[in-house]
Amino acid sequence: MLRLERGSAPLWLRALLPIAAVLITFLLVSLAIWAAGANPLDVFYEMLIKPLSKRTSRLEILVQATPLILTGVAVTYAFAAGYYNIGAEGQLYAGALMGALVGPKLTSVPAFFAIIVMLLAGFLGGVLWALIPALLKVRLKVDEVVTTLLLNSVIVFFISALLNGVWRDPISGWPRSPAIAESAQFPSIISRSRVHLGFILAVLALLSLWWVLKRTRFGLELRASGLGKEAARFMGVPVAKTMLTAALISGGIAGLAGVSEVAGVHYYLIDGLSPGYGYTGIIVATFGGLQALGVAIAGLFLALVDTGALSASRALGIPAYLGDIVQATLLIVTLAVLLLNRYRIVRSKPMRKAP
Amino acid sequence: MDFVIALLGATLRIFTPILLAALGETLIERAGILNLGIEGTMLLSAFSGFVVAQLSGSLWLGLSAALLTGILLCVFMGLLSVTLGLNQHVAGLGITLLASGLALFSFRILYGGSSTPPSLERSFAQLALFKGTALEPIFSQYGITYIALLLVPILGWLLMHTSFGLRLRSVGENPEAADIAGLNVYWVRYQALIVGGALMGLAGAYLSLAQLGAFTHGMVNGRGWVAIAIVIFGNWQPSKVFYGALLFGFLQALQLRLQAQGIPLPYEALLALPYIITIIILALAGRNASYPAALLKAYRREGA
Amino acid sequence: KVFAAYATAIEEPWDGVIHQALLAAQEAGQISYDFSDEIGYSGDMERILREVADEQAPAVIFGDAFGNEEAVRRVAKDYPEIAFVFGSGLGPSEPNLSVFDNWIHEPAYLSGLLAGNLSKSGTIGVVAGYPVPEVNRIVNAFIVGAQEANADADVKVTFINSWFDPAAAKEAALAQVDAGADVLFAERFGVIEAAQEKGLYAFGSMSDQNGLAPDTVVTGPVWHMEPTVQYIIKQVAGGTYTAQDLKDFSMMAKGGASLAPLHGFETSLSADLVEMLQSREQEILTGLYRVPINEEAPK
Amino acid sequence: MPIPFLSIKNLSKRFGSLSANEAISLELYPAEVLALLGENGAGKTTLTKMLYGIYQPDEGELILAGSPVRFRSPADAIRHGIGFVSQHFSLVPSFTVAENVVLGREGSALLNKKVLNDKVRQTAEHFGLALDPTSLIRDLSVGEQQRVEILKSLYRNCQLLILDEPTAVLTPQDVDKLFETLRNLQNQGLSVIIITHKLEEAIAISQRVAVLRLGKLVGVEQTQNTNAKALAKLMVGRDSVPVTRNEQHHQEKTTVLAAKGLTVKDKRGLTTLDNVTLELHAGEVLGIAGVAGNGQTELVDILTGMLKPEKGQVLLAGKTLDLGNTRAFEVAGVGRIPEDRLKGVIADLSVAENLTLEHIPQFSKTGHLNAKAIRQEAENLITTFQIKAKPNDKTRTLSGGNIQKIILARTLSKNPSAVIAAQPTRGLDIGATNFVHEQLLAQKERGAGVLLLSEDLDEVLRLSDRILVIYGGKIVGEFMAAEAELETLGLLMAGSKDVAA
Ligand SMILES: Nc1ncnc2c1ncn2[C@@H]1O[C@H](COP(=O)(O)OP(=O)(O)OP(=O)(O)O)[C@@H](O)[C@H]1O
Ligand SMILES: Nc1ncnc2c1ncn2[C@@H]1O[C@H](COP(=O)(O)OP(=O)(O)OP(=O)(O)O)[C@@H](O)[C@H]1O
Ligand SMILES: [Mg+2]
Ligand SMILES: [Mg+2]
Repeated sequence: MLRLERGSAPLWLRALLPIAAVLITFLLVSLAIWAAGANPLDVFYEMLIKPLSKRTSRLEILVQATPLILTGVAVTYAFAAGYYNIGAEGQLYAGALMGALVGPKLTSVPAFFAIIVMLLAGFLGGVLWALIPALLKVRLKVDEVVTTLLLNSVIVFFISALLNGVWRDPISGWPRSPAIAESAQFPSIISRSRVHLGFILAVLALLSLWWVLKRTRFGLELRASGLGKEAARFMGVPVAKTMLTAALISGGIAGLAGVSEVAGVHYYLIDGLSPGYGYTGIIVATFGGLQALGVAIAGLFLALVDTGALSASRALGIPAYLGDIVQATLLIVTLAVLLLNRYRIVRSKPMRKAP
Repeated sequence: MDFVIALLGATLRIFTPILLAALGETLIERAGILNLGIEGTMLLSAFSGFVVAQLSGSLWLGLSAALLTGILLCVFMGLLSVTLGLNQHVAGLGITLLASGLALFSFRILYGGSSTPPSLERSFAQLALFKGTALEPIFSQYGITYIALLLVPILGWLLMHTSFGLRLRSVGENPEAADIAGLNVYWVRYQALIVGGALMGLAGAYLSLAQLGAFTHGMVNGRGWVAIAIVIFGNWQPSKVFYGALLFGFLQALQLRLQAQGIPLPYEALLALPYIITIIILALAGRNASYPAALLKAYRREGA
Repeated sequence: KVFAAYATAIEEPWDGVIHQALLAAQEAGQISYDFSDEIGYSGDMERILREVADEQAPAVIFGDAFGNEEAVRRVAKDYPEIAFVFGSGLGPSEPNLSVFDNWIHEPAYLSGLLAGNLSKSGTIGVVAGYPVPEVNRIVNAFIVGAQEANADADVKVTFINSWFDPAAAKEAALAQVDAGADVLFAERFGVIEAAQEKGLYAFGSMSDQNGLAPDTVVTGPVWHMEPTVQYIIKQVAGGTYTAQDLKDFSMMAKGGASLAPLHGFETSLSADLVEMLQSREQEILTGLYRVPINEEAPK
Repeated sequence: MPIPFLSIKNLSKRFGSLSANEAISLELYPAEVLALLGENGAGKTTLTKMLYGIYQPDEGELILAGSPVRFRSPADAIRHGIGFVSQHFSLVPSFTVAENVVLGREGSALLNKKVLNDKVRQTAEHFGLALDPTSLIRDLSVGEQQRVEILKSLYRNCQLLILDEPTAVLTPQDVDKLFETLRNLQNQGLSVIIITHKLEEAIAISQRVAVLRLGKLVGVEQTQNTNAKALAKLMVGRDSVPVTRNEQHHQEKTTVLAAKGLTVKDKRGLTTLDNVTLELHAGEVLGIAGVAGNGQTELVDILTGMLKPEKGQVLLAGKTLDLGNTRAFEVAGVGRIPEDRLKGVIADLSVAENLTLEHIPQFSKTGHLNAKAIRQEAENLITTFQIKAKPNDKTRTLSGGNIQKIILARTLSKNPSAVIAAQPTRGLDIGATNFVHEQLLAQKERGAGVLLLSEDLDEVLRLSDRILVIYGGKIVGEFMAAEAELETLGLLMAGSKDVAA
């Protein structure tokens, strides 16, 4: 008889699990596709294969992956430290807001410095917005899940008030902030594409994540705090400080995601700048197993799903909401399948009755 | 005076779905589960209620479908968080994403993107109490509002004065003790999810079957997140949750009514107020906030 | 071959009107039509447009550029052989980006005229989404009409600050009713339900919404994209397409805007009123009367 | 021979490779008290948890009143008349006594508080348990909470009551009260299984004694036919309990670690540690003897840097330490072995990481980890301390003994001047225990001061040069180990006041 037992799953199984999650997800999603009157295989082809077959779409995946990787990295920093930052969305907006505040004023600044100022502004915005719940958590033990979630709504209201109030574009009347200076715009890094500096930022964020978690003392202390607070403290880790720092880094990187959308894609701040990148970041981080390589893969994969779902919906006439369904199913299935990570399969004798 | 009376009537209309959702969430959280799936649950319930009511021509069937949808989604939450023991935040967010996606996906398939929202021939009618008195404008509400109001003391009583409530609270405070006492912790948690899910379904039904008799995008528009804030605001007690929902409904109603009077307002500030108040309350209560002790913790019998 | 790219869901009335017109053209066998909706404002618009331009090379791409203005203009510049026809608050761009908008202020004015006559209390309620120019000019025209009918008319305007939240819209309308309004103009969904509940007259917007509540919805400004679509099809087929402002094709004179049919209200309204309305309509159609355009936020 | 109430047949339970219970067969009769004896880790708790449906046996069966039964959950066991009071109470602190007692057995859907309180009060009175049904659990003393636990089982009409180490946390008076209650229950026809480490207690209360060793049942005796010595022999599998005392008296009196006036209050404001002052000398093992729950945990927490006391200070070689700062303690040279070894390692980090995290500044001069040095260190320690693991293994996969070795290795290899060893051998088998003892004695030889806190009095006697007795949060006695009399120690540990120390 085969039986599951606690312990670590063997490596081959751990490697296979994400793939299994993807397969199961597609099996489940096929039901929805079939209900929409399309052939699931066609849909998966349009969604996952076709976008990879052309240069433009491949590069577009990188554009889409930029905010996803950044928020994924942001969430990973926090989650790995045992700080459940659900507020990457709000921190992203905070970064975008700072970018939009500073950006228009940089007209006479050389591009190099202007961009650095933008990055600092975005990072700072995210840090500031992350500071409130992080301090509440560390000082007063207020649950961060709830406060970060609530603060997401607060900043969206705040930005909406700005956009519909003092910032309303006087020419088009559309609610948007003044455009940032040209020198503050992120340059495109691949010719004839929209891939902008933000993508390099995302890659750097990934490298920082890998390096910090795997190679630095702070990273080890961060993981220790996340995996066992009390034991970490026993071993001399300054848990509260580590967690606070992780929360702020997380906020800062989410802020970078925001400023990168402002400076790399739109050049101004709008309502609905983010279709929930901060929340998708949670999916990216979870699906990526809170590791740099995993986050990279998850970010690219979800970007593929995002872009592919729109393309598939266009090509085959299925509602674009398919993308949401795929992402949600993938998240849930991944979580469930990853449970197996903690088990190993053992052969055991069947239950014997006493003589 | 008329302004105040009408304002209170509007407050009740606005607060009903939020109160119902928050009461459902209260029950579920008291049993130890944070259900962030509430926003999606409300939307899919509103949708399924609407579709069934339209296809069958029966509002009551629609209502049942909405309740059932709420229940099923919460049971699904239970499958993920109680049975499989997955991280509750992520499972809840996943359910919101999934349920919203399913609602809008099916809406498109069934109604083909019609640009006037499909609506029902007839939706639930209002029931006026205190007819002919000054209070009539306050108490001209849909039946579901009265149910919601009644549910406040009923749930308070249920939690504190019935064996169901005792058991429910015990699995939220110390599931191990409940297990040792011979309770089936999982089943008690599922019961909380079922009742809570029904309330969330009812909240969705209120929107599509009573208040509007129609379905469109943006039906729920963040009311689920508000409900979660209100549960904390209300310190996990139905009576205080009631006040929280009332405050929110009041601010929202006030905002719309003052606009109608031509008084310009920073409406965003009023809308953000409940969130900010909740955070302040949390900060003040700090570690004394009476979180159910086992909130967010999946129960596993050791060594089993 | 025609493609359309919508930032919002096609259930949203603005994009819905374009979608319906293109569907009709497809049904009539004039075009083959594909679309993408819910594209949002987060940078997907540019990608979708480029993908479509590269892969399908449609003759025309319709869409709305609100919130995606720069993206649309950038792509249009890169694909001069495709006709880009977009809803926009700004002007056309050479060589190939034409703009249109819902210039339904004329029927909105007519609706206001009727509303002002129908209101006994002299108070009229308007519930709208956001105070953006597209919305403002409709609301302002409605107010002009209402105040022409009744110089003392008090028109209350509420913005719900959301494109979709029917429950809030309904509540806003009820607030206006309590503030004395007895006729409502429903720029957003949810208002008609309030009017119906209170037994008041309401005016729909964007499409003929009488079907939602036949005894309640008197009429309302309706936008027709068909003239625009037909004009573009002809131009493109004839190879004469140029970038232009297609404003006129969304106005009453060219059939791009109209007052929704009265659906039997002709009989219940006073004959004088109906006659006055028709003559004013005629004046607009013949250019004798110009409805003022005011895009400032009302009040 | 009366008919057994419950027959245990060939019950086995494995945890991974470890056989916690092996083919245990035992009969339980009505109206008897059976004592279950065995060293730490012998499998006593495991056996009783199977009887209560918390663990599922891997093999074997239970026969109740002649027919086989399976308990898939505590609910099944309760239904069949089994009651269980675990060592760690499972009560809801925010509920009243009555609510805890009736939970799951409310009788009706509606809770009539008055009726239930009366019912609970009656049951309590009937069995002679003094309790107020309306008080909140969180306001009760440990002894009272235990009574609530017993009442819970009695309220469910249990026929067999299992108590896992009920006396470990009780004052002598409370133990007397408990035994009185148990006799009373026995007279009413109940069977009782009581787990204890104390032979005298077993002899005092039971009719029969069952002894477990290394998961096997090694003997069942009529209590009247046996004595403490024979039982001890059965338990450890040796002829006599060799309390080989430490003969070497250390001479020097250099104080390495001094604690002054340590005072701690718990959440309820009760003093759990009361003005404790002690000095640890170089080259000695100072044992702290006491029944669990008398302030040891607080003392250890302060001395390991985990807890900041209300009052008092800790000095190492004359210098005050920053209280509540674990890093400061480690840096100053306090070697720390935590009470619960799972609070000393992080199960999901690798062995190498757990071996170095405590000294991480040494392995990262610039903030960048020196991976080579870490690996080197890990390999060295693994060899020196005979840890059965590879540096990259997840610590979760190690056995208890090997986890304990990780902790020893990383602290002792740094030659600390003082070692705080709390429960260093709890749950370890004999081999591992000996290894730990050798290591601690080696530290002493080296000249370090070793503070040993253990619930195992034998261990304290065997290793210590000097012994302090802690009771009620106070140091109540001091002895040179060689001169300490077991009886006096026992009395002091039990809080008896008529002993001149
Ligand atoms: N859940 C578990 N998983 C793995 N091993 C376990 C588990 N519970 C107990 N063990 C192991 O089984 C063995 C027997 O443990 P048990 O708790 O039954 O001993 P005990 O006789 O009650 O000891 P003590 O006197 O310390 O309470 C020990 O080696 C213990 O480490
Ligand atoms: N709480 C637990 N949860 C899961 N597995 C456990 C637990 N405790 C022990 N194990 C596993 O059970 C096995 C036996 O554990 P145990 O600590 O009793 O080892 P042991 O054989 O007594 O070794 P040692 O002599 O080193 O203590 C180990 O492989 C360990 O991984
Ligand atoms: Mg035990
Ligand atoms: Mg062991």
